[in-house]
Amino acid sequence: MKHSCSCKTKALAPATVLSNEKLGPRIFRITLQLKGLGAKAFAAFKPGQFAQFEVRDLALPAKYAIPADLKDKSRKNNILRRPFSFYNVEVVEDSVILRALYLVLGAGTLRLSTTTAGDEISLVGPLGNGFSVPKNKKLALILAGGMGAPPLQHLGTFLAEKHPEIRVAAFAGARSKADLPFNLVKTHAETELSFCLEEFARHNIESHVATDDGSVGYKGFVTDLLQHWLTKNSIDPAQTIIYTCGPDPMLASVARLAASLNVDCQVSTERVMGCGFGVCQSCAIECYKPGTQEKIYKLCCTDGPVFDSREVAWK
Amino acid sequence: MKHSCSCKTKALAPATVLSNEKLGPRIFRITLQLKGLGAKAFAAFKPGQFAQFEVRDLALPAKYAIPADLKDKSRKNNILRRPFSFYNVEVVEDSVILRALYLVLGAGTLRLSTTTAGDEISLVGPLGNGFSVPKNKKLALILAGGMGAPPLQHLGTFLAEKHPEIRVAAFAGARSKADLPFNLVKTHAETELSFCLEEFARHNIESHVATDDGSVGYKGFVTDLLQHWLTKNSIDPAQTIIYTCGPDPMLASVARLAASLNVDCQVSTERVMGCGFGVCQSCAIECYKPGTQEKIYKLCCTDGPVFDSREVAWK
Amino acid sequence: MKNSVDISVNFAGRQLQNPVLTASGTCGYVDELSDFMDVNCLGGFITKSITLKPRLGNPTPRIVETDSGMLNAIGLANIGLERFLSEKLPLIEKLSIPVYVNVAGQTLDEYLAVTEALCKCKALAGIELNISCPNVKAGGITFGKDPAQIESITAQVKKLCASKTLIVKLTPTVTEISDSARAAINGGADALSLVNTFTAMVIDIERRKPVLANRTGGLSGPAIKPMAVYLVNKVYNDVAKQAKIPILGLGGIQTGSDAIEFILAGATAVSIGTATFSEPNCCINVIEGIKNYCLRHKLSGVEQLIGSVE
Amino acid sequence: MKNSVDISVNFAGRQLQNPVLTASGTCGYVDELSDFMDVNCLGGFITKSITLKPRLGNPTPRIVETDSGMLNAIGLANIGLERFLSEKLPLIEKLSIPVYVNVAGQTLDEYLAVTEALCKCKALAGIELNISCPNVKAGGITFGKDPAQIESITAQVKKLCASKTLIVKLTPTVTEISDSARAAINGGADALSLVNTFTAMVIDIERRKPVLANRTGGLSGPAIKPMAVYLVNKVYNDVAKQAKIPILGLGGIQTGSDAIEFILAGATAVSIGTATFSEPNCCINVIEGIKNYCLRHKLSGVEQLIGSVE
Ligand SMILES: Cc1cc2nc3c(=O)[nH]c(=O)nc-3n(C[C@H](O)[C@H](O)[C@H](O)COP(=O)(O)OP(=O)(O)OC[C@H]3O[C@@H](n4cnc5c(N)ncnc54)[C@H](O)[C@@H]3O)c2cc1C
Ligand SMILES: Cc1cc2nc3c(=O)[nH]c(=O)nc-3n(C[C@H](O)[C@H](O)[C@H](O)COP(=O)(O)OP(=O)(O)OC[C@H]3O[C@@H](n4cnc5c(N)ncnc54)[C@H](O)[C@@H]3O)c2cc1C
Ligand SMILES: Cc1cc2nc3c(=O)[nH]c(=O)nc-3n(C[C@H](O)[C@H](O)[C@H](O)COP(=O)(O)O)c2cc1C
Ligand SMILES: Cc1cc2nc3c(=O)[nH]c(=O)nc-3n(C[C@H](O)[C@H](O)[C@H](O)COP(=O)(O)O)c2cc1C
Ligand code: FES
Ligand code: FES
Repeated sequence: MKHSCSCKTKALAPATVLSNEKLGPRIFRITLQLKGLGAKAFAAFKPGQFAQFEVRDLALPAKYAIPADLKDKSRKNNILRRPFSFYNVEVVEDSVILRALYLVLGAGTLRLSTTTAGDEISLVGPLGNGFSVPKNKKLALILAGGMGAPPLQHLGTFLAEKHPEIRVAAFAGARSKADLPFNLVKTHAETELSFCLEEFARHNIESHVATDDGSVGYKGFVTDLLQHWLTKNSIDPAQTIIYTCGPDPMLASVARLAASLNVDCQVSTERVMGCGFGVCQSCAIECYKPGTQEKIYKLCCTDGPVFDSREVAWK
Repeated sequence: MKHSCSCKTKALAPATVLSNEKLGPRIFRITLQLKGLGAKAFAAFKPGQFAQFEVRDLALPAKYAIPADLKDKSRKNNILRRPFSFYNVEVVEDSVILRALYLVLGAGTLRLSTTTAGDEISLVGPLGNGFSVPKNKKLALILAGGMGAPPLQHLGTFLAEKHPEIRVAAFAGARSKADLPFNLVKTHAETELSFCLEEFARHNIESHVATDDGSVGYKGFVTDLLQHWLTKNSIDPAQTIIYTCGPDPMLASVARLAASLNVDCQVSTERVMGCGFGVCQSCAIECYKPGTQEKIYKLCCTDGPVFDSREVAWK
Repeated sequence: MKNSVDISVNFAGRQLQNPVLTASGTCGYVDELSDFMDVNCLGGFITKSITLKPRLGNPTPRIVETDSGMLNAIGLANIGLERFLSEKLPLIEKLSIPVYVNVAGQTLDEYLAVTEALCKCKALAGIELNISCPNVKAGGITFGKDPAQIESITAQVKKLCASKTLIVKLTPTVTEISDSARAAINGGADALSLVNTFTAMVIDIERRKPVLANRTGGLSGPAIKPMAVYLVNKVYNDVAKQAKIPILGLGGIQTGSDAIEFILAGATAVSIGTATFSEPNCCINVIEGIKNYCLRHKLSGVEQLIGSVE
Repeated sequence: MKNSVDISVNFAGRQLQNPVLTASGTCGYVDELSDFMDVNCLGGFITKSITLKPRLGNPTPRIVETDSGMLNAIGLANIGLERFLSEKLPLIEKLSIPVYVNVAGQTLDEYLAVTEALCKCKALAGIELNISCPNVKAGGITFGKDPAQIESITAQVKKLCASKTLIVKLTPTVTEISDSARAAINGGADALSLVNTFTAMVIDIERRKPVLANRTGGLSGPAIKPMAVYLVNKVYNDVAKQAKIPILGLGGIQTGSDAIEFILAGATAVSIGTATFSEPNCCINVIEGIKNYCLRHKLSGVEQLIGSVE
């Protein structure tokens, strides 16, 4: 809850859309470019941080192109920004290139989905704390659930580049193959886990896939997949850390698993956000007062979105 | 005020943008295509009728591209449609092509200005009564003021094609050359009126230009230009009709001139419109009860937008 | 999945084929929207306000768009009782759906005179008493802000239309809407309609004058929906549920989802106002949307939804 | 054209360098927005509501977006008086602009205790009395709906802060806001702030539950602006002008034009709330917008505009 830093680390800046592609029925990938002050601020963007996108002035898709279940939702005139993570942030000369994946869920993301190269979107960021890498870790286990993937992909790249001393293994779960926001690559291993993720493989990070319906990879939850992996790999709890992002129930079960393994665990959470920078108090997240069982609220946007899994009072 | 016709003459239909070009600093030309039911209804579109455009779901221009004086206005989330006339309506096979000119004045027209080929815009129309051609007319004098031009251009084409018995002369006025929504063509006549309008010339309609600042054509009001023309051309009042569209003060002065000449005159009016089809009562226009000096309100959208100039109680 | 469902509702003793009606002042007298929809497909029709004498209404501008809403100060422009009876009633007689005439006035006597005349018309299902119009100098909302006056005018009107449904339309701009509702019910209202518009103002900063010739107007449209839903839910819980008096909910409804929101909050039926201006067939789309919701949720009808928000 | 203009205003005896302040609960305690703007450029700062003890606030979800607006039911989450004094006051002391602390409470005693403590702080210009929060079970709005209670609480608070500016923040959800205003003025208010949020509700139709954990919330943002402008104008004309009590106008302001609209309606200064969430430097843009308007209209300042709508 400390807000005493007076140096300007955040920017309100226009970004130019370089591309916005439809990857699946409701999944899009957007690439943005920042220059000037925006580039300056976002150059320091850390994995797990996020930005607030202005969507209010963007067009909706044509009526016939709006999925039936979103038609009524699409009638809302938005005023608030929408928070998104990035799976890749790259400094290219004097500009910063941001890459995000997003799921179309309502009016805001429908609006975002109509932008095309050359359009301008106003961003506020970088926001939030981001993941941190505690000293003396030798193994990082990354668990991504559904659209929790982007910040963890960013983290994977970051660890591969900046922390070669850390071995990384990634586990991605989704409802089914179509919901997996990664490129699947067939591996040579002839097991039920014979797919890995191109995004991690690229950095020589081993990766594994689980789907609820078994349409690809392990059939079951990503936590079960991790436990399966643990039967074959021995870890030193003190030198291991789990990073995870996904729906709350998954985070809670990863937190329980981490606690049972006595392994550090950082969870990246999501809450409905009015501002993203600590002034509206909308994104409260129930936590324990350090060292007690007393419940307090922290702010997902400024205290988080990344928390130590022991801090959060899971439902 | 009769609404007893139960045949469906109006449609609520999506139109496809074929093109949307910037002609001047704030003037755009948009071309739309209707198919199916929309085409069916608009095939009967008469000069002077209009359509209601849905603008709420369209994008605003990027912030830097919004003129300073419209920045604050652009923050409004629209819900109402916006009324526009067409300068050309063409049936092409099973589709109808509509061509409009519009001035960017606020949030709605800013939104319209961002549409590009392939976009969809919802239209309601044809609305209003349109101009009519009384029997036994031999001369039609068309007076266009500023953005009142489009319906009169449409009328000019209509008269040339459907009423060869009527001689037409067109007079267009604007604040200055840049505000004139027509293509100027140099004529051979070496007078101060040495420009005519390509849109009318194309149909062998003589045309004349006036600007308040004299930047092109006659320096002064378009009514003065007409009076100037009348000094050189003799007319038979009973066989003459004036058609006009433009700002209210201009319409009032044309109405006075017509009355003094004892010539029939149809004025196309504009009012802020909530619906466009007679249910909201927002577009009231003060008129005289036929044959009396008693004032009543008529509706611009259904009783008009075209009125006999004697009906309207000018301010 | 089944593809049809019965969404009829019992509204003050009358079965409506669906819970969607027009809102007064936004859909004309009867057939103005027939180019865009078949009026006989509606749950019911509520006419523009009728006064004893024709009213020209206020000078223009009479409306101004606001963020996700609009102000109107039409000033009850209408053709008056006499022309309504001679010109509109014959058209109403041809309709198969219940029609409620919205009644307004400047004095109690005017309300009573209009009610008396209308209640003689067999073709009418009832009247909607407008004691909540913010845009006229006398009458209208002045009756609707004080519970004692609400009760008294309702009782006197009800005496004259005992055989017809009396809907009382309340203004939302009071400290305690449940007091207004209770007063109307005590006076004999068969149903409540809420809400009318919220008084508001837009200033033209260049001319330094109010945009509307009437200075102020009533705010309607999506902007007011969350307030209207709250007020419907409050009146339902505080008063209407126990008194078994149905609520006609309105304020910013654009979609089937919006209508369901009002029904969950406690409305038995809903009215579509401002949305008709941009989408003249909105009522029909809302009816379809309600049906789809029921099918998707495997409901046998909408009545079980009324007031069922937890 | 000149390119600078003095837009300072006299607000309850204190000269503000410009008429733009933050709105309580939307801009933090003091420096949270300093990444986006220089707080010392504002006309003044109004803090988040402070209560005697820290408050966790309501369970989540606490906000939901609506058409051109949002509901909040934060429930006055705040760090409490003690931490405010120890952690925030030192930062406030470094500011060069007047800071007003918004005070809330569940009981009269709580209001008085917080006021008493704050009024000892030299660095504070005054307090804004929040008797209009719709999102807490006890206190808040319950004091603010009844003129007698408004007058009484204002008088008791004023006794404790005689040397400071007392702004009383009114709720718009009353039948007659001028009665509230009169009561506050009779109680000794030095300024009025209007409006707080409008009570409202959004229902999640899939879960058939209110979206907000608190069921209802307060509507803010552009959706409410025309109602807020009306209420400011009404209070100005009915009460404030004659009593020479300045109004702090707020509700949906996003632009310089919006601020001018409130000033023309009768506000001496304005606050920016919800707009800060999407545009964290909104206050600065509004200040620029006001300056540009004055330059364009060749005005020597803004004070001549106050209440000057025809
Ligand atoms: C820190 C952070 C990072 C995020 N990163 C990404 C990302 O990289 N990619 C991505 O696709 N999405 C991400 N999200 C979620 C994204 O912000 C929401 O999907 C988006 O705001 C929905 O906007 P909408 O207007 O389309 O839908 P709305 O109409 O606002 O909501 C549609 C549905 O989504 C739910 N929803 C809305 N906001 C959130 C939220 N913040 N968290 C969870 N559910 C929500 C609503 O309850 C509703 O059911 C992130 C959220 C946070 C807080
Ligand atoms: C029957 C009819 C036909 C029209 N045809 C055309 C046309 O062919 N081309 C064209 O450019 N415009 C035409 N207009 C005007 C056009 O509808 C408005 O310019 C448009 O609605 C402005 O929308 P906006 O949201 O951009 O501006 P707003 O923010 O709504 O308004 C901006 C400014 O324009 C003024 N204004 C708004 N609506 C009208 C109106 N209906 N009449 C006059 N002034 C208005 C406002 O008072 C304000 O000062 C027509 C209007 C009518 C009634
Ligand atoms: C242009 C207009 C005219 C209206 N006229 C009337 C009227 O004559 N009588 C009445 O009771 N309500 C009238 N209303 C109020 C509506 O019936 C309705 O209560 C209100 O607009 C809220 O619903 P909405 O948001 O769906 O429009 C009018 C509303 C508008 C916008
Ligand atoms: C998230 C949020 C929190 C608020 N908290 C407070 C508060 O603590 N005290 C208070 O007096 N008003 C509070 N308000 C009300 C605002 O100060 C303001 O009166 C209202 O939002 C209308 O202004 P706006 O439309 O500019 O936001 C809050 C508003 C919002 C949106
Ligand atoms: S989103 Fe506003 S405080 Fe976190
Ligand atoms: S615009 Fe609605 S009646 Fe004319």
